[in-house]
Order: sequence, then structure tokens, then C-alpha cells
Amino acid sequence: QDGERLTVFAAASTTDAVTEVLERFEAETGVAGVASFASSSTLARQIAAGAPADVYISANLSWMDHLDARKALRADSRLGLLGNRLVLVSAAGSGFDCDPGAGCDLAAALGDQRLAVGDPDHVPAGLYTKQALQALDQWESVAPKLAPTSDVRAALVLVARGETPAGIVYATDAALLPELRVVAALPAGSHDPIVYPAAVTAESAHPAAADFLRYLTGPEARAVFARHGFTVIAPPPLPSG
Amino acid sequence: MLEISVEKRLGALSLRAELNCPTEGVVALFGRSGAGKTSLVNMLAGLLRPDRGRIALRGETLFDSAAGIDLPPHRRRIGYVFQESRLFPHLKVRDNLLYGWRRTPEAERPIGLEEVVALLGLKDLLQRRPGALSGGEKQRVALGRALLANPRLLLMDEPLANLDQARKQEILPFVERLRDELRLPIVYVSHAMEEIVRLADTLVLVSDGRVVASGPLEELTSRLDLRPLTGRYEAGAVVAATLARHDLADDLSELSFAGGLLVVPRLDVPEGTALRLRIRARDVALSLARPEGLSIQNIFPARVLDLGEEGGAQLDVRLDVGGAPLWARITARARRQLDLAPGREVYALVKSAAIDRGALGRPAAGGRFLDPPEA
Amino acid sequence: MLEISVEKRLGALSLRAELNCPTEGVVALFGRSGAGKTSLVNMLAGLLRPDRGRIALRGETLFDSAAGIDLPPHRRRIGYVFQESRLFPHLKVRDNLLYGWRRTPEAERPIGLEEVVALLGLKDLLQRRPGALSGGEKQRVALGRALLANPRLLLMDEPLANLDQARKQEILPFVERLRDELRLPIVYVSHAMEEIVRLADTLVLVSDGRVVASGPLEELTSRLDLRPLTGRYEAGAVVAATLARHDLADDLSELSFAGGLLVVPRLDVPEGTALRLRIRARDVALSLARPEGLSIQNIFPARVLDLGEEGGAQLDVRLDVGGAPLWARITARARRQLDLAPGREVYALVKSAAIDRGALGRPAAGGRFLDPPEA
Amino acid sequence: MFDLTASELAAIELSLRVGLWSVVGSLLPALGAAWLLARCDFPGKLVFDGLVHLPLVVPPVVVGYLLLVLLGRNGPLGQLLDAWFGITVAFTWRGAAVASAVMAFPLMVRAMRLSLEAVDRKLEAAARTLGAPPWQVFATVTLPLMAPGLLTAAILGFARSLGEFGATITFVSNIPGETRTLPLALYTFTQTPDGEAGALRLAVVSILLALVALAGSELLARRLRKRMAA
Amino acid sequence: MFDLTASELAAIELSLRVGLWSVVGSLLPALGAAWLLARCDFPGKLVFDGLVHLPLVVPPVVVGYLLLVLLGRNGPLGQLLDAWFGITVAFTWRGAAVASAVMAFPLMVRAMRLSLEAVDRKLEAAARTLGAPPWQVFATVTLPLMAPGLLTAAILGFARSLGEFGATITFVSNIPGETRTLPLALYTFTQTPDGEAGALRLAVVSILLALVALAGSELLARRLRKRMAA
Ligand SMILES: Nc1ncnc2c1ncn2[C@@H]1O[C@H](COP(=O)(O)OP(=O)(O)OP(=O)(O)O)[C@@H](O)[C@H]1O
Ligand SMILES: Nc1ncnc2c1ncn2[C@@H]1O[C@H](COP(=O)(O)OP(=O)(O)OP(=O)(O)O)[C@@H](O)[C@H]1O
Ligand code: MOO
Ligand SMILES: [Mg+2]
Ligand SMILES: [Mg+2]
Repeated sequence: QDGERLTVFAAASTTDAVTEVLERFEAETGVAGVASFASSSTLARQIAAGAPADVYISANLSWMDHLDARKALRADSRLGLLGNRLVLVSAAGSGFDCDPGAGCDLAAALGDQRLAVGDPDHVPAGLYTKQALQALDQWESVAPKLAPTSDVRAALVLVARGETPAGIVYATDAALLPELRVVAALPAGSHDPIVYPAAVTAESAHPAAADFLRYLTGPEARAVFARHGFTVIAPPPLPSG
Repeated sequence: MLEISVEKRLGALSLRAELNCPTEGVVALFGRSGAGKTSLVNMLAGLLRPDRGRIALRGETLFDSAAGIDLPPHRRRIGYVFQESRLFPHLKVRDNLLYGWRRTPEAERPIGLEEVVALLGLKDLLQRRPGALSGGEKQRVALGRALLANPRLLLMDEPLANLDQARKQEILPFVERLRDELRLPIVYVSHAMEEIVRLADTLVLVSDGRVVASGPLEELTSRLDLRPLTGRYEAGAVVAATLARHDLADDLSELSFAGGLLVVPRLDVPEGTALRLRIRARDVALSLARPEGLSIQNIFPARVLDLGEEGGAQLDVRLDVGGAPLWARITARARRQLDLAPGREVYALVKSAAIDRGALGRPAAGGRFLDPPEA
Repeated sequence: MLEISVEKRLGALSLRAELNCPTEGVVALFGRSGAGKTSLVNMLAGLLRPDRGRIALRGETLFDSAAGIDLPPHRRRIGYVFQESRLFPHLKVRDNLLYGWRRTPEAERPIGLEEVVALLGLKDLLQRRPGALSGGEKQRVALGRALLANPRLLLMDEPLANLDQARKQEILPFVERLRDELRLPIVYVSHAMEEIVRLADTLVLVSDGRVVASGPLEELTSRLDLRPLTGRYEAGAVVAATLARHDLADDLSELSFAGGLLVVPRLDVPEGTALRLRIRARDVALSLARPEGLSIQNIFPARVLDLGEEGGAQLDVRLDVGGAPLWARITARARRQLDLAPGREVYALVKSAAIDRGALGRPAAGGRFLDPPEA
Repeated sequence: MFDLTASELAAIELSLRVGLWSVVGSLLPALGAAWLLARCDFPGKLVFDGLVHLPLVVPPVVVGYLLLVLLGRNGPLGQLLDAWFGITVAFTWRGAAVASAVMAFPLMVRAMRLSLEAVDRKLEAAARTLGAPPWQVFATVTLPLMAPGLLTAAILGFARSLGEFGATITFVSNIPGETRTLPLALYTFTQTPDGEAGALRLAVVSILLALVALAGSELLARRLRKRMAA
Repeated sequence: MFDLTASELAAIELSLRVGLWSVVGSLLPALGAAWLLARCDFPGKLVFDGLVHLPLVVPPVVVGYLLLVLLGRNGPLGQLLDAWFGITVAFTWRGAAVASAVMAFPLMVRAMRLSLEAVDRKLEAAARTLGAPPWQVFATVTLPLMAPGLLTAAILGFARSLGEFGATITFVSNIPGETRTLPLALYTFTQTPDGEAGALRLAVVSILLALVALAGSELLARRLRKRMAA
């Protein structure tokens, strides 16, 4: 069956978008596909252990590098697929307001409360947040007030429930919960560009794997990703043939 | 006075017991397995709640369904010695003994640890754990534990059933001491007629959840209509006697009773002690003339009072021996041969060897009261 | 022949037993609690492994530490009836009964379910679960279950200890039937001398992990030196007799034995039946002249053979009654008064009422062998 | 609320299958471990007891990772299984069952051990004197007497399996129709906007399933016990 | 390998503290639940039994989420706790202890219930006839007799706490020094490509801790039992 179904391992934060893209791909090409969503690290380890994945979409450069170094990716298939932005969110009804990019002292705005973020030790969104706050010279003051979570979703829940007055997440994540309000976007230049890389795995024998990777950069997929808040940074595919 | 009038549905058995009996000495409950003895005793202790009825002890109502009274077990001051001893395995013997004592107001502690330890011979056991005791030792500790809680009534539910003969003999004298020295009223459940005969003053026969009969032990055990319940265990007469003299040469004791001097193997009590003797009907033979040259030592002139129901091979003859009662069991054929009839003068032959310690009971002599005697 | 020579350390007790006894009839193990009876029986069954020694049954070695033989319990074909019955609670009575039978090769099934059901009166119980049985019923089922496994020897470890008198009386006849009708050799452990006397042919006295004495029951119970172990339970003589005649009018039976005719309350066996009577020493009195007008029915001319050890209030006199042995227990004083000495002619007075069913044993008459008799 | 979609139904079906097989598959090993712990004395018993408890003590993700290392396609045991029996557990529902089984193992062993310790060894001795060799004693006496405990162990294992998330997703990933069990489907819902309702629905379903299983087993165990005692 | 860093030592210390308090804090409620299940009959007992088992059945993350909803700053119970006692559990080690306690609850109740059911009620009756009112009977007879079971429950709870991950991270997040317990620190290691060595180190530490606790309790329980039986 694995030979027939295209299996995509995709970072959990892309769940919605990738599911939709897969459906469209199937509608267009007749190739059925399934996706396994988990944290990028889990998926990377599984691919390293021989998981039957054809395509890997990671939210995390280092895990893609990890697989690259182990020759677990099909040579030259890797591409930087998606981009994202960091935003400061708060609960819809809260009065929290602060734009660190505009010089607002985030630590002061938090008071004795905490800031929900992906764990800056390993969650990509957290790593970028740390870079941004360092660039904005606020890291020292905010670091002791973090509530680091294991995935973005958990951070969102904290904010939505008012456990923390604010959180820093990807723009795409902010859409997950309707109870959230984007307070401010962090300056794009304050951190490395956010990149979701994608690649075909070395073990993949599926004839459509490369096609799917190419499809991801195509116009239909671009539209879907855009609708979910991603920017597609990969260049559109060359006309095939 | 102990008044019981209760009803209780227990699985297939519907217990419905009426009982009024004195709370002096030992009241024995006897009946076959499943008759409801334990259930009855549990109701007394407050461990089992009757469906309906009333229980009163010395005028105090312990339970009354109509009046909505149900004194909880820990306020009844009724001691309980169970068949399985139920010592607390996590406490040393000493702490087991003191468990109830510590919960008794100081003013109401008639006896202390030392006394009970001395009474029951527990000195060497105090620091041990129940797990390291033999069955007999366990029961002695359980007895002591119950005593130290200052009960006004002691329940004993087949306390010796799990013990072998030797252990039984080890415990019985202690129970007798409670009865005689502490004058503690005891309700004693047993299957073993020999224990009951040795200990009890009052017998309560329980059958199928009913109290079938209750009254003085001697009376009930000699009632022929109750024989199916009391068992083949021999009827007999109880005779009050005093230890007149020890005959050290022959190792005998002479007991004086209304009918004369009775000779028995030497008893370990001082001269002058008042005793209660049980002489079983089957150990008494009759003779028309005073026999000579017989090994039987005890020969008393007697008058036939009446003769028991006939219809079997044997019958019991009630005798008057100088004012004391005596029973003799003889065959119907012997009755015919001797032409026995009420009023006839005969000789009663009592084999001394047939009087054993088990037939001895000492009426309470002195001793202290754990509770004021009944009004 | 049952040969045991084992050593085993058991906590504080070091068991070291030597025993050779016939495997016919009932071998009773008697001894106080903790003496090692159960341990001994468990070794026989293979449930407890001796540290050293040898056990052989009818020439077959079951265990031999030197030879490295240890037949596992399921290959020993030794039935075992435990004190607590140990019925399988998840199986109906019927399946309990058949548990061992199904594991016996067809050729070696001497009896079937119907037979055992009839023998033990289990018909109404077959579809019930053990939980719904009374104690007596449980033991009957346990007995049947052991029988159906076709044992060549049956062990019974205090099988009646947990039962009341009535239940005991309910079971004992069944054990007698095994002994008499099936001729199944039985090793019977009991504390109750009355059971042992009723059932056993051979008595083994166990004390402190040692076999102190073993031999015919009558011999051991009348040996004065063993009295501390056998207990005060009366010594007596065992007499072979035949039921001569029933006297329906007086409801008596006359038994003929070497000494003459003995009259007892009517027995429920046909005339001509061979019987074994036990006459306790304490129920026999002596007279120098033939007494007249006495209620005692059984009076036999006898010759004094010898007199037991003196030193107490009482002593036992061994008599010869027309060739049969008889014991009389009298006081030392009576002995002096009657001037008894070996060779003296006297009359032995046996109170008929003192001979009860418990003193009766039928020597095995007919019946089938579960196993070929010993070579 | 209970209009379950096809993929939700698939997750439920899968969870039931995984739970069932994880219980079935671990019954024997758990019984063996319980036997060793209850009946045998051997050097290292305490360590063995500790090992049995490992899945309780270590975070599920770590257990999943260890399983991946051992039983993955390239793992030593995984390769053996493949070569000898042609069984692949990695990234299949079988693997999910293995993960559940491992996580439930300590609970099952514990329940079985207790019930084994409660079996009256005197009844076993009785069976031996009736001619039953040891294995028959086990099959006809010990096992039936343990029945309530076995039942408890099975249901406990099944219930635990219904909640197993970390080890499963780490070991066999989150592949719809193959390894996306109820808890994984629930997780996936939480990763999508508007997934709340779906997540709640699945949470309720899994709680109901577990309650039914627990209550059913409790009632059955009571019956079994009563039958043996009454 | 056992050169633990300061932050790892902090995680270990924290885990021990959390484990200890989670056990201490849940002893009484677990005892109460065990009592209800073992000794009382009431309508809805099966449902109550099911509720007690919930944390076993539901994915830990869901439990963490529920805790957040109930005990968070804005949760109804959380606000009560804050207003009445000034206690904040959200984002504190206390919250981690609560999460552990909840996850361990079913195991502890189970162990206590079994030991409570094994207490001979005849001994309690005996104590009553000796003048002890019910609460004294409980304190002086029931509880001491349950001791081995209580010990087992405590250690089981502690061991479970050493492995608790999902509920903790969801409820109180992963704050170094405050809520980053051993499993969370371990998890953090597993999330970085070169974290294996650190993960392994911490896994070994937590296994050792659990083994020591389990073995110690086993030995102690054996002693207790022997003292009471011998
Ligand atoms: N809780 C109960 N539920 C149902 N039946 C009960 C209960 N308690 C006792 N019984 C039944 O009531 C009857 C009387 O029991 P009880 O224990 O009082 O008898 P007993 O005379 O003490 O018997 P034994 O001599 O065997 O101790 C028995 O048939 C028993 O099965
Ligand atoms: N497994 C064991 N470990 C230690 N001691 C034991 C063991 N089994 C038996 N004993 C001890 O060996 C002695 C003999 O026990 P056994 O059960 O054989 O005696 P018994 O004669 O059958 O006693 P009872 O009449 O009470 O049944 C006892 O003191 C007992 O405590
Ligand atoms: O999608 Mo991630 O790897 O949980 O940030
Ligand atoms: Mg009773
Ligand atoms: Mg024994």
C-alpha cells in the first residue's frame, strides 16, 4: 500500500494547509496521499529510522540538516518551501497592547505575568523569538518571564485562556484559535528568515514524490498556503516537460 | 438480667430469639452449626443490627428498634473473645492488652495490666507479636485484652474451638477464674458439651434461629425432651459439697455432701472449699442390698423418687440421697429385675473414677465484683 | 507396608521421623499441635520435601534422597483429604468429584461417580458449587473427590476438626465404610481420641517431630508410660465379639465373646455380625463375690492377671475373662480393701450403659480391594 | 455532536483494534512476569521488578523513542522480526499495539501479580494430589481462580491503551488509517483551526469507551467472585 | 556520563520535590476514594470508579488541558485557591505536583483499595468491642494494617510522577528551574538533533531513581508484612 499512497511527514503546524493541498493533489493527479503530522523532531527521527515517508515538510531547519547529513534525503530535492512571520498575540477580549518592534517594553507590559512561547531551547518559533527579542534588546528582561511550551498549540491555549496575557507565535498559528487577537507583528529583520524546508526522502520509491514536491510550489498550493497565512518562498516550478 | 427479643433475617435463616436470663455466672449458648449463636452474640455486642426488637442488659436498653435506640459497640462495654482471637497483628502483646484499657475512663478501671498478666500467665509474652504466639497463648491474650476493657459482660464465641485438647485444658482454668474470682458474667458459645458442663450455670439451647429452651444447666441437660438438642451427652445431677479431708496416703479427697462422704481422686483445693460436683447418670449404678467386697468406694443409701420415660433400652432413675439429688441410668431390663418403683429404698453406687475434674465447679467464693450486683 | 525415615528442618522444629507400619485399615497419627503430623503427612503426599531420608509405600520408593528419587505428588496416587476440604470453588461439585478421576487411566478406575455418589450420599449436591455447601457436605465431597482419583492410600488430616458434633457424626460412618467396604488403607490425623478409637487399627504417637511410639491402638492406649501423650483418655481393652441375639422387648443386644454374653443397648447390625468392642477401664468395677440385686447387667468371673503401676489414687487392673482381656480402673484404697493380687479370682462388673457406639468397630468384612493386597 | 466523520470512525475502529491486540499480545508476557514476581525467588528479582515498571517511570516519548530504536525498520529487533516472521511493526497499527502494550505492561503485571498472590496455593496442592501435573494445575486451578484478576488486568490494559499518545506517536507516527488512533486524531484536531469541537467529541468518545469497558469488567469480575464465594 | 550539569541537577531536585509533594498531597484524597470504592455502596459507584480512572484513560495532554481550564489563573478552582489561600499553582512547581498527582491518582487509589479490601474487618469489629469509636478504629487498626498497601501506593505514585510528561508540560509549561522536571528536561534534549547523550543520561537517572524507590518500598513492604505475619 505504501507504494501506492504518497506519504507526507509534515510539521504539525502545517496540518491544515498540507491536508488541503494533498486533497487537491489527489483530485488533480489521482495520486492518493496521506500525511502524518507530529513535531518536526519526531518525524525527522522516524525518517532516520526508515519511516515510509516520501516527503518531509519540516518547521525546523536543524532537523532537516540532520537528515541531510545522514543522506536521508534525496539529493538536490530539498527546497525552502514556506516562510512565516512572528506575531505577538493576546486573547480577543484582553486590553493587552504592546508593540516591541515599536519600542514598547514587553517585560513591563507583562507585569508579573508570563509570555507564552515555543520553547526557545528547541521549538523553532521559540528560537526565532529569542533572536528577535535579542535584536530588540528585550531578551534579558523577558527571558525570566517566559512560559515555554513544547508546541505552538500549547502556547496558544495559554494565551487564549488568559493564563498569559500574551504570546509570541507564528502568524499562521494565530489563526488556530478564534479567541486570539494579533497585537503586533515582530519586525521581520529582527530574526533569521523563517523557513519551512521540504524534501523527498532518500528511501522514497513513490513515482509521484517529486511531482508532489513540485506541486507544493505550484499556484494551487500557493493559494492554499497563502490562505492559511504562510508565505511561499520557493520559486514557482519551471513548466514541466 | 439479660433481656433479648429480636428478629433478624439472615440469608435463608430468619432469626427470632426471645431470651431472659440472669447475668450471673456463665450463660452457655449451645446449638448446632448455623443455628444462629454467633449472630445472637453479635447483636449483643452491637456488631449486628437486629431488624426489629429490643436488647437490654441489667435494665439498660442497648437496642430498641421502636425507641430508635442503638448503642454503638464501643459504648456497650461488652467484652468479646472470638474464636479466632483477632489479636491486632501490628501491635505487641502488651499493646494488644492495653488497647481497650486505654480507652476506659480511669475511674472505671477495676483491674490493671499486672493483675491480668498474673491472672492469665502472660508475663513472658508481653513483648512478643501475636504472630509468634501459639493458638492457646493467643486466646489467653485475647481474653486478657477483653478483660482490660472493663466489660460488664463477657462474650466468648467458641473460644476454644480451634485449640487442641492440651491447649483447651490450658485455657479452661483461666475462664473458671474469671467466673469465680472476678465474678464476671459470661455468655459462652460452644459446641462442646464438656466445656459447657464444666463452666456454665445457665444453658440456652438455640436451634434454627430460635431459643428453644433456657434455664439452669442441670435442669436442661437432664430433660429428656431436649435430648435431641443437648445430644447424647449424659444427664447428671449437680451436688453441692465441701472438701472435708485429704487422704494423702491413698491420694484421695473426701467430699461431704448431704448424702454422706464421697471419695474422689485428690483435688488440688484446700480443705473446707465449697465445691459443685456433677455426677453423671451413667456413672451411677443401683443395688438392692448394700454390696460387699466391691471396688466401688461410694455407696449411698437412696430412695427412688421417680423413673424417667420408658421406651428405650435405658432409663434414668431419679434418686434422693439424704436430701441431695442423684440420677442413675440403668437398662429397662435391670429396672424390671430390681422391680424399681418410686419410694423404693436402694443403694446408689458411684464409681469414684468417674468423677473427673471436668465435673467440678466451684461456686463463686469471694472474689471481687467488676460491676455492682444487680438490683 | 509404609516405611518412613526422614529428616526435615521446619523453622524451630527439627523433624526426624522413623516409622514402619502396616498399610491396612486405619493408621492414626496423634500428637499435640505443632508436633509435626501435618508435615509428616505432606511428605507422604509429596507436598513437602524431606531434607534427607526415604519414604516407601508397599515396596515402592516414593522418595529417597540418597538415590535422588522424588516422585512428584501427581504420580504418587495418594489421596489427601484436608482439614479445610479445599474444594475448587470454580467447579461444581460434580466436576470437583471428577477432577482426579479424569486424570486416572481408564483401566485403573475401580469405582465410578455413581458408586461414590451413592456411598457418600452426594446425589443432591452434584450441581451445586462448593460455596453453597455446609461444612459436613464439603468434607463428604472432598472425600469423594479423593476416592475417585483411585488412591492406593488415603491421607486424612483432621478432616473433622472444623465440624460440629452433629456433622462429625454425619461423616464418620462414611469413613468407616471406606475402611470396611473399600478396604482402603487410611492414614488419619486427629486430635480427637474418640475419633481415633472409633476408626483406627494402628496408632502412631508423634511428639516434637519424633515418632514416639507406634503399634496397635489397643496396645498403645493401654500403655501407662504413654499416658502423658495419649492423654487421660481412658485406657481400655478391645474385645472381639459376635452379635448373638437381639432382645427386642428390652431393646438390647447380646454379644457373645470369650468371657460370656455381654448386654448392650441394641445395635443396628444383623445377628451374627462380628464386632470389635472397646471397654474402658473406668467403666469396669470389681467385686469379690457375685453381687446380687444390682442394676449392672454384665457380671463376669475374672482372674486378676496383674496390677498397674501404683503411685496415684487409681490403678489399672488387668483381668482375664474367659480368655478375653479386660481392664478395670480402681482406687488404690479399693485395691487394699479387696486385697487384690495377681491370680485372684474376682467378678468384673461392666455397666452396659458405658458401652457406646463409639466403642464399636467392625473388623473389615468382605469389601473390595482398591489395590492388590501387599505381597 | 455525535455525527462522527469517516476518518473519526476509522480512528475509533483503529483504537479498538490496537487496544484489543495490545491486550491480547501482552497477556502471556505479563502473566509470565507476574508469575516470576509472585512465585519465584531469583537473584536480581528487584531489578526485574524495576524493569517491568520502567514504562511507568519513563516519559512515554522516551519509551516510543526506544521502541523506534529497537523495533524500527533498522532496529535490531525490528530486523529480526522482519527476517524471521515477515512482520513489520514500524509505522503500522501493529506497532501502535506494541507501544500500547508496553505502556500498559506494568499495570497488567501488577494486577495479575496481585491476583496470583491471592490464589490459595493449598488448592494447587490439592490438585496435585489428585493427579494433575504442574501445567494442568496451572490451567485448571490457578488460571480460573485468577480470572477476576486477569479480567481486571485486561481491561486496565485496554483502558490505558485508549489513552496512549506519546509512545505511539513517537514510535509509529501519526498516519491516518494506520496509526492515527483516537488520541492521535484528537491531537491532530488541536492542530487545526476550529478543531476544538472535534477534539472534544473524540475526548468524550474515548472516555465513554473506557467507562463502558471499566464498568463492564467490574460487573463481570463481581459476578465471577460471587460465583466462587457464595 | 554522570557529570550532570547544574540545570540537570536542578531538574532532578525539582522532580524529587514534585514527586514527593504529589504523593503527599494525593494520599488523603486517594485514601478517601479508595474507602468509598472498597467500603461503601452508593448509586453511581461505577461512574465514580470510572471517573477515578479517567487520568489513566485519557491522553495526558487532555488531562493537562483540563487542569489548565480548572486550575489556571482564570479557572474557577484556580481563582478560588488564589482568593482563599493565596496559592497559585499555574506555572509553578506546585502545579507540576498537581499534574503528577492527578495522573498518579488512579494507580494510588487502586493500590489502596486493594489493601483496604484485604484488611480483616473482623479486627475492626474487635476494636469496636474494646471501646474504640469508628475514627479510632480507622486510625489504630485499619490504617496500620493497610501500611504495606499505602507504601505501595505512595511509591507507585512517586514513580509515576517521575515519568509524568504530557499533563505537566501542558498545564504548567516547561519553565527551567520552576516546572522543568526530569521528564521535561529529557524531552527537551530529545528535541534537538544532538541531544541523545543528554537524554540518555537523564533517562538513566530517572530509571535509577525509580528503581531505588521501587526496590526500597518492596523491601520495606516485605518487612512490614513479615512483622505482622510471622
Ligand atoms: N451476613 C449474612 N448473610 C446471610 N446469611 C448469614 C449472614 N450471617 C449469618 N448468616 C446465616 O445465618 C445462620 C446463622 O449463622 P451463625 O453464624 O449465627 O450460626 P452459628 O450458630 O454461630 O454457627 P456456628 O456454630 O457454625 O458458628 C447461618 O445459616 C448463616 O449462613
Ligand atoms: N514452612 C514452615 N516453616 C517454618 N516452620 C514450619 C513450616 N511448616 C511447619 N512449620 C513448623 O513445624 C511444626 C510442625 O507443624 P505441623 O503443621 O506439621 O504440626 P501439626 O502436628 O500438624 O500441628 P497441628 O495439630 O496444629 O496441625 C510447627 O511448629 C510449625 O510451626
Ligand atoms: O510544527 Mo513544530 O515542529 O511542533 O514547530
Ligand atoms: Mg458461630
Ligand atoms: Mg496439622
